Amino acid sequence: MDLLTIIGNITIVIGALVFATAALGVLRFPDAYMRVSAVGTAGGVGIVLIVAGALALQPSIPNVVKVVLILVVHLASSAVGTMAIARATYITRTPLEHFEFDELAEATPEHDVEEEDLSTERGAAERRS
Amino acid sequence: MIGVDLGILIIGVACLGSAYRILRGPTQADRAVAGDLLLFGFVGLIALFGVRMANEYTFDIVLVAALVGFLSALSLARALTRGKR
Amino acid sequence: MSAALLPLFVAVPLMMAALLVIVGDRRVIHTVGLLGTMIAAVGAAVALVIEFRSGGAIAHGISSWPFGIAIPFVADMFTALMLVVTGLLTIVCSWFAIASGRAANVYFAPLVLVLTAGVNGALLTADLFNLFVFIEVMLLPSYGLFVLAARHKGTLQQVAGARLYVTLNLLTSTVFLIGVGFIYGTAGTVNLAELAGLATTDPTVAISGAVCLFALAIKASVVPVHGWLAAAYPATSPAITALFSGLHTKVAIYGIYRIYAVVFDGDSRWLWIGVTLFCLTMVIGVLGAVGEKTTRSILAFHMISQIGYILLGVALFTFAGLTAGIFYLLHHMIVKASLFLSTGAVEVRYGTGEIGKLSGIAKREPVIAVAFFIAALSLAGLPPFSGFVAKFTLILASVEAGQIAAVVVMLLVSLVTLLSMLKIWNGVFWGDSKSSEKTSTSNADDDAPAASPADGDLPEASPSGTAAASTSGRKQSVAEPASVAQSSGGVATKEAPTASATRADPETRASSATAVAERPRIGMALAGPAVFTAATTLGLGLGAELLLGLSATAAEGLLDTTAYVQAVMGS
Amino acid sequence: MVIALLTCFVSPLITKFLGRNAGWVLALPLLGAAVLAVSAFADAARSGSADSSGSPVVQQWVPWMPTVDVGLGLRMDGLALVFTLLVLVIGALIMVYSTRYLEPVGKHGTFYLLMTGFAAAMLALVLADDLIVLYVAWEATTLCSFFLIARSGAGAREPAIRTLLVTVAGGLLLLAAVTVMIIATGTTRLSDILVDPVWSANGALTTAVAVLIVMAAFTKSAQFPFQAWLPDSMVAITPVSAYLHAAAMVKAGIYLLLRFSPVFADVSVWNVMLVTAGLITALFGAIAALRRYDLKELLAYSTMSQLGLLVTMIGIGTPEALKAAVIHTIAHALFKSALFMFVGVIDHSAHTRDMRELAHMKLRMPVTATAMGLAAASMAGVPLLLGFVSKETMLKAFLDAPGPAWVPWVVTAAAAVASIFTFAYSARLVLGAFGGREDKNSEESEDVVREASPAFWGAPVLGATAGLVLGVTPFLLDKLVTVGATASAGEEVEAHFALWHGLVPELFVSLTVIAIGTMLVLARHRVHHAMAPYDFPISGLDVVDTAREQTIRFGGVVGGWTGSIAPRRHLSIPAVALIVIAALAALTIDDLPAVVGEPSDPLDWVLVVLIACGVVAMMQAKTLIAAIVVTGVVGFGMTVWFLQLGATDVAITQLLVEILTVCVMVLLLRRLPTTFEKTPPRQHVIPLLVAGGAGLATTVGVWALTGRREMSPASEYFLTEGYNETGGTNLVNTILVDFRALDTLGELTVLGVAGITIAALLRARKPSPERSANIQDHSPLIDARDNTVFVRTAAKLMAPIIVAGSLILLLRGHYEPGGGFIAALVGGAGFALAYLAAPSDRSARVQMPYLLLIGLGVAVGVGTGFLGYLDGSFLRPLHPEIFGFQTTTALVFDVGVYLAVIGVILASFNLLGRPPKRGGQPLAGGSDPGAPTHESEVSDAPTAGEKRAEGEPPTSGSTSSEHSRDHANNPEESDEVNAR
Amino acid sequence: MTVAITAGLLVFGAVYLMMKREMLRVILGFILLGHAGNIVLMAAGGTSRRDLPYGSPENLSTIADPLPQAFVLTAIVIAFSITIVMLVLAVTGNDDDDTAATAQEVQE
Amino acid sequence: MSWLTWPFRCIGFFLWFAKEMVTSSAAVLKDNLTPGQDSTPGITAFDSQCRNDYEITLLAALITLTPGTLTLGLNSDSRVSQADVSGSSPAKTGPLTIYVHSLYSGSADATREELRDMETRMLRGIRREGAPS
Ligand code: NA
Ligand code: NA
Repeated sequence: MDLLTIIGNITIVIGALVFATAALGVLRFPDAYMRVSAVGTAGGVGIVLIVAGALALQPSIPNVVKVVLILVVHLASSAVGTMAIARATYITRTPLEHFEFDELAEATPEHDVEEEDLSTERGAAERRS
Repeated sequence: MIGVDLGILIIGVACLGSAYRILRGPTQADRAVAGDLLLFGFVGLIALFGVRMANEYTFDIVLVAALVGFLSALSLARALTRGKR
Repeated sequence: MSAALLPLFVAVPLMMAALLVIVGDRRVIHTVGLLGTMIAAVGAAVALVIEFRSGGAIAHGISSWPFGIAIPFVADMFTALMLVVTGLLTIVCSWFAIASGRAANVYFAPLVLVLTAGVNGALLTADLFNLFVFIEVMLLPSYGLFVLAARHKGTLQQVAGARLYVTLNLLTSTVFLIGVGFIYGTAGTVNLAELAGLATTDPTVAISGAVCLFALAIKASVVPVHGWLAAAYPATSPAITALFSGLHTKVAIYGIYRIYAVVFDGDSRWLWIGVTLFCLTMVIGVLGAVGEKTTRSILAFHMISQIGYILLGVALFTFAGLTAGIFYLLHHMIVKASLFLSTGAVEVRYGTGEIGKLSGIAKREPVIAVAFFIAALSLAGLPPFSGFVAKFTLILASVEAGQIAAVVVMLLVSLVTLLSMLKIWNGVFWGDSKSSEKTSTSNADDDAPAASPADGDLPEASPSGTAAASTSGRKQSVAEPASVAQSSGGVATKEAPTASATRADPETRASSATAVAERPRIGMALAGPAVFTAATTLGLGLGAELLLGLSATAAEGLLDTTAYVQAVMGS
Repeated sequence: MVIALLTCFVSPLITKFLGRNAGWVLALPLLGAAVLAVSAFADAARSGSADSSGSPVVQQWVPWMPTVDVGLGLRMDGLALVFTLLVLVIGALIMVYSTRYLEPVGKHGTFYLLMTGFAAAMLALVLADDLIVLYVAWEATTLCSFFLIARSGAGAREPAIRTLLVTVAGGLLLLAAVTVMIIATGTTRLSDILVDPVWSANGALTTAVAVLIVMAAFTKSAQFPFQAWLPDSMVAITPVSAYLHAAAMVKAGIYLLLRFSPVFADVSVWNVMLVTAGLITALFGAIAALRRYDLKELLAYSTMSQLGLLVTMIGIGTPEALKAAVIHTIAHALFKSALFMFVGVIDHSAHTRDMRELAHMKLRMPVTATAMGLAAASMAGVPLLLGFVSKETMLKAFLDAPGPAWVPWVVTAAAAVASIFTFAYSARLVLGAFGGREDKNSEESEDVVREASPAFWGAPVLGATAGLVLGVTPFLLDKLVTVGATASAGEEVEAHFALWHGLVPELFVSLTVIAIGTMLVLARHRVHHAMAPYDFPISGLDVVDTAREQTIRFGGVVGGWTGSIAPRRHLSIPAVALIVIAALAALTIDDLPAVVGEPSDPLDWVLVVLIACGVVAMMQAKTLIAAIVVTGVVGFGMTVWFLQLGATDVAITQLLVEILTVCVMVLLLRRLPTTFEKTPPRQHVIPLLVAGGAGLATTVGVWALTGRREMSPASEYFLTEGYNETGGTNLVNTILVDFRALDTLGELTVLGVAGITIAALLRARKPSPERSANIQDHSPLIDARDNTVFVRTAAKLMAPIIVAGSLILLLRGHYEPGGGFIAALVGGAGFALAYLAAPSDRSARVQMPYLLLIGLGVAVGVGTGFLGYLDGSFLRPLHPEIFGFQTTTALVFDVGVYLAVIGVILASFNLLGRPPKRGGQPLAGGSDPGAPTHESEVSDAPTAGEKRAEGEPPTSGSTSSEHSRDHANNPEESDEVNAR
Repeated sequence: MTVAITAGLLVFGAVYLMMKREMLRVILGFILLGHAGNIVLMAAGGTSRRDLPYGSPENLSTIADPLPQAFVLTAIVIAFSITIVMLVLAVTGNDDDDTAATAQEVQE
Repeated sequence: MSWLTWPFRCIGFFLWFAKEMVTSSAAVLKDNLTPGQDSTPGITAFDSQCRNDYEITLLAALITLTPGTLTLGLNSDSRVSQADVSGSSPAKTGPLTIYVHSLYSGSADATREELRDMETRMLRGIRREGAPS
């Protein structure tokens, strides 16, 4: 077993573990925003590591080119895709269950905040305190 | 190749976790984000199963899958807002 | 005909469909392209019939790949007859669709042509997977045709029917696909010639083939998987119901005949299943029919019943049985279309097919009435129409095969068939014509002239007769000099619901402001298809020998598949 | 004979010119045919052409359906001659009568057509030498009867239908008999069948056929228990009643019985059934006739009764009885048709035929009264009339009836009772018509009814007179009855009739009958009162009607089993059926071939578990988004499965299809509710059971039916020869574009048509309105233009990769994973990205002429196929060298595939994802306030590019600009134009 | 065996979903059924040989059967076409999909 | 001259970002693997100095890729209004506001500081002319 294979295997396992943390985040974080946050990172990076590790197992010039493309596409797409979901999460009034500060709510016109308050009682309570 | 098999198992378990979140919710956004992660996981699985089978076109598929994963994330976001951009 | 030309039965309609799509919305070109292609196809099919008049088969491996690799197209008498009749039906139904305004859009002609390509391909192919593909090629345009309507005039019922139709057919084809998979899994081939007789020796192939046959049975609407057809078919327009009744179920039946003959070699061990199921199909179908309340749902259930008769032929699997079955199949395609088209013409013009809402049509529309009655009697199996020959030969075959129970069922069912036909006759064609007036303007499907005057693609809706005649989609107004001559008010008043033409019945005048003059409203263009098919059933009854002889030749080809198999092997 | 058959075809023409007087002309060919028939028969008798029993025969045979050995066989023996003359002579009389019966003006074309048609059918029936022709003619008479009854007005419809149902039912029994006889004897030829040895050899068969024939004849001749239709059918006009329901059609059953008498006369079932039913009918009819006020109805019951006697005679089956049957048939035809016609005359003149009303009138109709009296007397069996002769013959036959000693007594007694009643109702008929009544209030209305014109009463008088003439000189009928009875007996029968036979027993019976009959007539009022309460509890009509209604009701129930238009039940039935098939297969197949190789890989289980979770999640999903996401899970799982099974192309395709499906679903999701409906837990049980069974069946099926054979020959060919034959290294792709290009052609057609279909669908019906999400409208994040910037930038980054990738995949498809489908799907993904990245639906850059692309795709595909003919076969790939490069037309084919796929994807995005044209929707946008209002969206302001696109149809090529001209005045079509 | 179980699972889910009332679930059921059909086709070629069918392979005994792959490709695309059609049907006559819709969801 | 150093600046930024990834990953992982939540989640409005779509997208993506931070969306109102005030050209010159969800930064200002640091490094790394003004 050559070095590249070993590196590849190790990278893959690390990537898988990073990915697993994302899954863990999705399972354990208390609100949707935190879950999205976890996915954006670990989902992107974990897969990148796995693909890189896979490249180490099947090294060839064309594959290197393809993997570079994959890295670019995947990092861009996972980040952008996650942001799209994050924004959608917010504008569809998904409650922000935990927060210490919320400058977005401050920037939202009052009457809309009122509406939001109705939908997220807990958020309103925290804001009052 | 133990790493590959291990990777497959880890990702597999992680995917099951995401699946749980998809069903459980509680918000639509939770389902969407878990779905997104799940699809990422499948990109990883494709890569790993591909190298494991010594499929010389593994990365072609992964490239396509990355693109597709992107589209699915965007679609999920669009689904959340019911078409509102 | 050179066997290498057989693919043209598929290629030419497809190409024409593509060209018409490219050409865009020019109705004249569409009409000419559609009918021209269909007539050519029928002509070629007739040539095939002549070629096979003493039996035989021709085959061609597409792209000239070797046997076992190429997808074979093969034709024998059975194929050729089916090609002729399906082609004729398509022409007749297209004619009706054009006359009823249903074809007045950019989609109709291409969809029908693709449907034709699919039907022809399904009839010609000797490769089971390719059969799956062609069934899909038939189905996709059918989904489109099912919902065709004037802009935004599609009804909820139409969509509901389409849902049922699509899902059932998808289920059917997926089951068929799985069956094909099993056949490939067990036999290692999907080529009918290579599969010949395998089901008799290898039980795993037999069960795989049974899955395929079952799928086709769903498609053919055999009891217990029959209900979908009766529910779905009346939901579309009359022209399309007629077209589908002649094509879809019949291709499935063709498939059952062919596969059972070739793959199962007519294995007599399983025939009792067929006899039982098909007798049940006759009974359940006819009972369903007699209980229905609209003309087309009655007719749709009849289709189920008659399918039992048709398939009994293959369940007997004797020379007489197959001959009778094939004759029945061909006769049924025509007579069923005739019934759908005559009641459809009434439905189109009077806006409803509901029994009780219509009456007295016979007095006003004697031509349609006669056409309907001929077809109805033919359906019930009364002489001297083709239905009699079909039923008689089938009963003869059943008696010969000792299936007395089947004979009893057939006799009883034909009595109930008559009963239900009389129900339509009594409910729609007899009686005072006044009650039909009220429904003629409201509650109308888009086919009806009264649907919407704003509808640009309805020929009848045009404000004046002259303007109407000048637009491209209005062939039929020109093509009915008889009715134009009869009507003093010209085309415009003829269709206009508030026309102030003379009213025969004073009571009508008093009761309904929307009443229409008591004179035929169904022009020859719209009545023509029904009359033509009714005449055909009479002709096939009196001149039964022609078709009977051809059916016998076709039956021989099924009884002894050597010619078919040899042709494929040599292709 | 042909003349008579042709008469019906010219009758409408004649009627058109002559109106009701056509009957005069039409009577001539019938009489002529009668003369011809007699002379032909006489010729035959002279020339000695005779059948086995020695009676002369005239015959002809024209093949009709040789395949089933059916020919238009006509054959006239003695029996046929009797009936032929009956049909023709009575027919001629009726035709003449009709000229005055019918209204002077009116449409009588169908009447004469049907009457002559009936005559022809009846003639064909009695002359048929082919069973099929016999049956056809039998049914033809039924149909003529139906129409003739039905055309008598609205009230006649129900009777017509009832009559039709009963007689058709009988016809079907006849058909059954016919087919059995044909199969048993191997011929359709009646004359051969009658002498076939099988009847003596196979008792059971003979009995079965006898029963069928008897039943068929009973329905036609209105015998118990099928008698009810006959009085019911009296709603028809009198000529019809006289001809069909007295003289001719009802005699068809008698003919049939007489015809088959030689075969079945020895079968006890035959005798028992005929005699029993005949006597019951005779008595029932006679008694019922006594209770009727309507003259016509009375005659109908009388007919029924007389037919019962005839059937009894045939049932006795002795030569004497058959002789009686023949002469009574003749006698009955004469007097009964005459009586009907007279009733018609009265009806016409007095405008009623109800005795109770006639009682108040004075009928000054001496000729009618006299002649009618004669006919009635004949019916009553009064001496000097033909009816007396026939009744004497009958009684003689009954007295000599074979079998146990009690038989003659019972039969004769019953016949005598029936005859007594006959006498009574004959008198009642005449007295009812002309007798008036000792009514106290007769001064109330004393309408005087005068005699009708001679042309009107001429025909019936002729009939009545014939009864008298032949009654006085019965020997004139000797020859006719001899040949007739000989034919029906199958042996030589000599008939000698005379007015006076001496003091034979039957004479005493006759006299007794007349005596008691006279007493009954004298005491007729008392008799009538005595019988009044005895109404029959069950009417035959009710039975028919009830049967009909119940059948219809039961039919509704049966239809209701599958009545739903919702797919669920219809879909579950096949699933259950599949389980049954699997179970049957499991029972049938005992040994399976061994499994070849190791079909599983340990890591397959990861996929099994993932897919299991996905499937369960799909079943559990309560929101649409969750369902769609987990559908993606299963789809991706399938992708990995395909990869795992060495199917790279399939995996890529699956992946792309999966995501495009999700994209389309999301387009539609906004029009659907957020969550699925909740079903109570117990409603899950049956679906779970069915689904579980189907799943198990599938697993067992796959396990048993796959993986148990070596590599298939085709597979071996592709692997070894694929590259050599096509030059392609991607063997899957070579199968797609070279070996099985036809499949692919079909597939690309399917795709293209899907695009056309959704266009048609959305044109026919607007999609349901959008439901907006609960959007935080005033959030700083709401601006779509700002917030799509990330996606747009990413899309810009990916666009070159997608375009290049799509092209590379297309070009390399023959060698490496790729090909038209995959390439186009990648391209489609690019369009999806462009769509998703756009700041508004309207500005999404997916507007392309999708229908044109679809059309081009299919055209290119088929066109490549045509190119193949250059090398001798459709779709044969060519390998031309272009600029020194070895190319293949398979690539062109792939381009076709590419175009079609892109077309359908674009169709989806354009039709589903973009708002409909604002200017192009006068109905939707103007008059329909419920239509989706995209304008409300902040960021939806059209861009410069959009304005151009909306203002005018895109001018992509000359075709579309021409369309815009075609539809300049029809803005509704504009989005369809855009599509091209 | 793994393939057989997968097929069974897919059919299980497919039939269950097809018996639901909402068109969308029925469609999802059909998507599963399509997968099942495809996996059956793959199984029909034999799942013991899984190497890629490219070029002119030397050792046939490990190469996957390319024919079912071609079948599946065709079937996938056909199923895709029909799925789109069904999806459109799901939104053009949605009276029976309305049950879960609340009043505010429907844009007036 | 600055474009000569551009590739090195790029790589330098990339390495810095990789380091950031590791450290913040560790924080998230630790929080996830230990019981309870010790996060201080909140949303911060961050006025970006990015000048074009590419820069803003990259910045947003990097924020999202960094464990613990997530870009929620973008608002250009202040930009537009500024352009409106000037009344001349529609060119957008004012700051774009990015809304960032952060988990472990403690406060909005702390988040802003971290983001500003990252943005500066990023712009220095990717702009050919060097650091932002
Ligand atoms: Na069908
Ligand atoms: Na992050």
